[in-house]
Amino acid sequence: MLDKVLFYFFAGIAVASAVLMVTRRNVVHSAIFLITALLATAGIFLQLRAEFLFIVQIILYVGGIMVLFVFVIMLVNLDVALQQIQFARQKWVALIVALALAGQVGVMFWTSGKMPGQGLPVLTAAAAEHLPPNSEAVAKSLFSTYLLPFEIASVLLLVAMIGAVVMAKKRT
Amino acid sequence: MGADELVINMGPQHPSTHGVLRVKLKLDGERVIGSECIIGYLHRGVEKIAENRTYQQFAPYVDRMDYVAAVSSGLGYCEAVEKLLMVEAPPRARVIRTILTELQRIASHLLWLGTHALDIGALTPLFYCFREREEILKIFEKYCGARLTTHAFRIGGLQYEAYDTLEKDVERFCKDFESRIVEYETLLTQNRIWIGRTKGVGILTAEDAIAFGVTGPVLRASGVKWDIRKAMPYAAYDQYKFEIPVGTTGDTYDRYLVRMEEMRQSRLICLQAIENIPSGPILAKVGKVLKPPPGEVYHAIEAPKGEIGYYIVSDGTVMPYRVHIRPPSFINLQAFDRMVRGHLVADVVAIIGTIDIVLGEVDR
Amino acid sequence: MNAALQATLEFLKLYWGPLLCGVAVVAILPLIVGYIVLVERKIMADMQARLGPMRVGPHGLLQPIADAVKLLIKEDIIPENADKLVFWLAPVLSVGAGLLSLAGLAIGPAFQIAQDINIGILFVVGISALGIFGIVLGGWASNSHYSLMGALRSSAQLVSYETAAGMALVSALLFTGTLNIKSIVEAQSKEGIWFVLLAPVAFFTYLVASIAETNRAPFDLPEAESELVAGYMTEFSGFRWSLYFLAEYTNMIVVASVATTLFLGGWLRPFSGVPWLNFLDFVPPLLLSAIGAYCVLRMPKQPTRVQQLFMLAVAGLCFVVALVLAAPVVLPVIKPSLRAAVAPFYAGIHGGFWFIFKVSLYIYFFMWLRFTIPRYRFDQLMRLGWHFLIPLSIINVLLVGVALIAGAYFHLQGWGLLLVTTPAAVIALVAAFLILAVEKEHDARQEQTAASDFYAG
Amino acid sequence: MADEPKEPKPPQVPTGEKPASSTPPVSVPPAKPADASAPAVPAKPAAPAPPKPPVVLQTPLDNEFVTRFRAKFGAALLEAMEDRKQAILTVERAKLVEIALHLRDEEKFDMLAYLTAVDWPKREKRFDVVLDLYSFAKNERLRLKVRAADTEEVPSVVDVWPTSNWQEREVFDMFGIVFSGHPNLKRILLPDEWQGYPLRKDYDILQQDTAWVRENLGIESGQ
Repeated sequence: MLDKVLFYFFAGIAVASAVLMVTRRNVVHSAIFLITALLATAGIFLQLRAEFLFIVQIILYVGGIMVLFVFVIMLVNLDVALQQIQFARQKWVALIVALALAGQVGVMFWTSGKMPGQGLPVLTAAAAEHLPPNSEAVAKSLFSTYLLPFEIASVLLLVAMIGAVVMAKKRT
Repeated sequence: MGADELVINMGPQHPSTHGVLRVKLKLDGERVIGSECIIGYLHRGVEKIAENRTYQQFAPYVDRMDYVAAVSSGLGYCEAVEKLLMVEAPPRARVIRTILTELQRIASHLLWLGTHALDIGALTPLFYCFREREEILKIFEKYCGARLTTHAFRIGGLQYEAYDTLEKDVERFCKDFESRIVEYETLLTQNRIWIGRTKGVGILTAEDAIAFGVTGPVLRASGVKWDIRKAMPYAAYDQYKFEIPVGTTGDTYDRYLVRMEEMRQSRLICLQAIENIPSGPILAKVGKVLKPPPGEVYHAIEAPKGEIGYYIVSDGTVMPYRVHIRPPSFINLQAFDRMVRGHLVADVVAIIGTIDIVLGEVDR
Repeated sequence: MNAALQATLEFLKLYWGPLLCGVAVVAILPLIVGYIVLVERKIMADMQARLGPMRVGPHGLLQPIADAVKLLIKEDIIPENADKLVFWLAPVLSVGAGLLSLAGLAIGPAFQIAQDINIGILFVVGISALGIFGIVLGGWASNSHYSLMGALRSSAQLVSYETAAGMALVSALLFTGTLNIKSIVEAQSKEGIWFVLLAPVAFFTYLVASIAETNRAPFDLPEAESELVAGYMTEFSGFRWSLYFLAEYTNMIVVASVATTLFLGGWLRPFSGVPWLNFLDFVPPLLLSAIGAYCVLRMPKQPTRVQQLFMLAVAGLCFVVALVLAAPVVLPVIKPSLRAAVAPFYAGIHGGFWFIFKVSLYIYFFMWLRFTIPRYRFDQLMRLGWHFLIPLSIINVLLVGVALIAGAYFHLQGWGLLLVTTPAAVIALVAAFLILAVEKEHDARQEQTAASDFYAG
Repeated sequence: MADEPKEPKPPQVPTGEKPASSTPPVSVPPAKPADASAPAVPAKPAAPAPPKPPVVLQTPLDNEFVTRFRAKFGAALLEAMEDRKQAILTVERAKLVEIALHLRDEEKFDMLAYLTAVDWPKREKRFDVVLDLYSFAKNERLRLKVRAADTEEVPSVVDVWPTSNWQEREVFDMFGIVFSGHPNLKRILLPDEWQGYPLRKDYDILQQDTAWVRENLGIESGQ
């Protein structure tokens, strides 16, 4: 019961703020709604008893990436961005992408054989007592089952970082 | 990012512009690429007032210019008028004038040190400095009843005879003060952050300093060994031994060191002076109505902030025909733009502090 | 309908404790912060050869309340061109993050609001980092250059120092292998040695980084009053401003608590595992009795009757607390059979005392620094973060890891671990000096060229 | 302390002005080598006639320096005087910059102590612009004067001594003297909208006040 209430609460916030994020003219407001969306997602993780994911979501996305986002937004000239008409050229592309996504979701519903109203595939959380401490669980799967993808991702990020630094250095 | 220029208005209400100075800063990020000082918020038309007052009446007005070093401004004015009158203060008056002026120099430097350190973020030296400054102000109060705008001297000598324990008070202060300077220096001189914040900040070369007419500790920190007390001695400075500290690079740290050393030297002068205060009259014969013979003089003394000079033109009446004051703060402040370019916002306050301006004197 | 009611009741049954604690924290914390401010002002006054607040109550003891009243009834000014919504939201965000992160802390084995989360320390660190949005958004919303610069400085500073702080935490966590706050303290109790001794370099890095993260002097650039007037809170007044203030001090409490938990043995008494030092248990009650006695001694010197009574009340409070602290240690001495019965009380009460004591010491250190040294410049601050603290903390993590492996190899336990961690610390220190030397050389080379613009990165 | 001096040595021989206030009344001082002096300024051509001229303190100055100067600039030197041991040269307005450069570079008067003006409304050229120079090498002061009528512009010496920048602005602010070639000649101490030039002798002190009262309160000022 409580789980469901919490889920719909967080999901509602996430969806609403996602919509608000793309419709706001003011970039900083958009950023605030993006933060809200991310936090709501984190809430869903928590509701699923995935507290490690919850905190990682907050530390990395909200505390790290979004701070940089906001930081950069404040440095660029906002007035220019405000005057430009948004979605001018991307309108059709966006529409196609959105349709494709909707199709995917539909297909998923179709294949799982459950249409809305017939019991959505809502993940039910396991009771806390039965779970191993999930930071350990995450660590185990990262460093055993998914070691290779993990390493590849790490190297990729490293390359990106070095590339960014090099590009920034060259300019000055 | 292609940093847009940001214009920041510092002052006239800002915690660290030392009064009502307004600085328009043009910034690129945090770097200063241009500055403009806008002054005059405290202009009281002192020079115009002078033309409508008698010589004696005008004397208290000069105290209101550099109100943290009123004794020095007063001394400059009195001596300038004496020069115009071609009289000389008696030896006793001159020695007492020297003592009080040197105490005033210490007081002014203390105030500078406290506020300068506060600007750079060290909270505590301010209170230590005020503790000692209080002692000096007490001596002033005992001597003439006023602490800040003292009007301690009179044209031709002294307003008041020295009170009985003046020597003892000054001596006690000087004795204590030696260890107190060490106290300030422990907090700052060797401090890594302090050095980082002041070394290499606001460099003013000797050539620039002279070209901008900068005087006082700021000039000496740039390596020019020039002090009016030595170059053109006035009051009783020719009787005492003291040294002129000079800097090498002319950065904020050097100016700090020079002023610290100047306080020590002032202390030495005071100690020498109280040893032998000549007896005799304290006032030369100048008469009640001062009518200096027509002519003009310029007389400058070494105020704590630099050369304060008075250019007085007399037309033979009881009121000066024209008084021009050379305010050290006003002229030193001109070098601000030169010193601040290329530095960060944080350095701006350090540089304003290090020039040691008093807006009452800048704007007059 | 009935089911919903039942669920609500169920919910309340489960969560009434934390809810109550939450309300209590929100209600009491401003008062605590007020008194921390008072203590800070008193300490500052003492260091600066003056008295500090003396007017409201004896020795200014009621000053925080007067301040709070003043702030509450002040005019609430919102600048004309400010972004009203964000302006309203920002201080709340700041303070909310601070308060929420308090939930994860364990003040003694018995006092913890969010009991036993297995990501405890991450929760505290992560949530408290959200407070930065309050600062950044507040600075932006004020629509003032000073505020914006304060906000930019703040976010740049936080992002830089968060890394170093995180690395320092990792070094300590390596010893425990858990993120749970209780387990971390228990690990220190089991080893019989606090991690500050095992990882001194990490403690140092965390200390510096935590000062920077809480925007305290000498890293208080975002609100440097001599440069940016008041930084991000320039345009805030009255109660909104006090919310920022509350957030700043709450953050201080949080970082101090994290440091205490991880490095200083949490609620453990010094040398808790050494039986012959058990007399240390008598220190807390004696200390408080001494304070109470001092208050009684000073009482006759108070000028007015009200102040005398107030002084007496403070003394009484001290004595009561002393009594509470004394009970669990004195009773077993009188009647040994009671030992088992009072044990939980002992752990809770004394644990709480020691925890608060250590946190206070940590905060005192913050204050001490603030009154002693000048402020860094922005570029110097960034250089210290990126060029010194971050490399040092990364090196330290590696070294601690190596030391741990060596320790496991030699089967070292407790104080024995010092055999391997001390060399690690020494090497880390050598590395630190090397970094500094390289920095100095670099400085010498670029003496004249002004520091690079760190916003560009 | 690294920058402590060893000996309290003044830059050069402290000649020129001695203990400042110790000039005995009347004296035609045996001015030092380059101690240019000249008769006083105030009681100039159409001076406001001193009540009863007791002693003439302003004596013509003629020494080595003045001779050299005269040889170089000839007629540009209008007057060389000495007043209470202070050397005062009055020079041609148009040649000011040239003379300033010469004094700075050749005669080592490297610092401009101050720049100001004096108003003599009854004179034909009512303004004296006064520049006081100081030489570190000689430890001497030299006063330079330029006369200007109400409408005449005075060449700016900003390029010679940057310090004159604000001081010329102040003179412009207070006297309305225009300095040609000044990079930024606008009011400095007074607000931009100020009317008149307060330090002129014919400026009424109450002028601003009464005008303000009339404009803002709609009554006549009682002062």
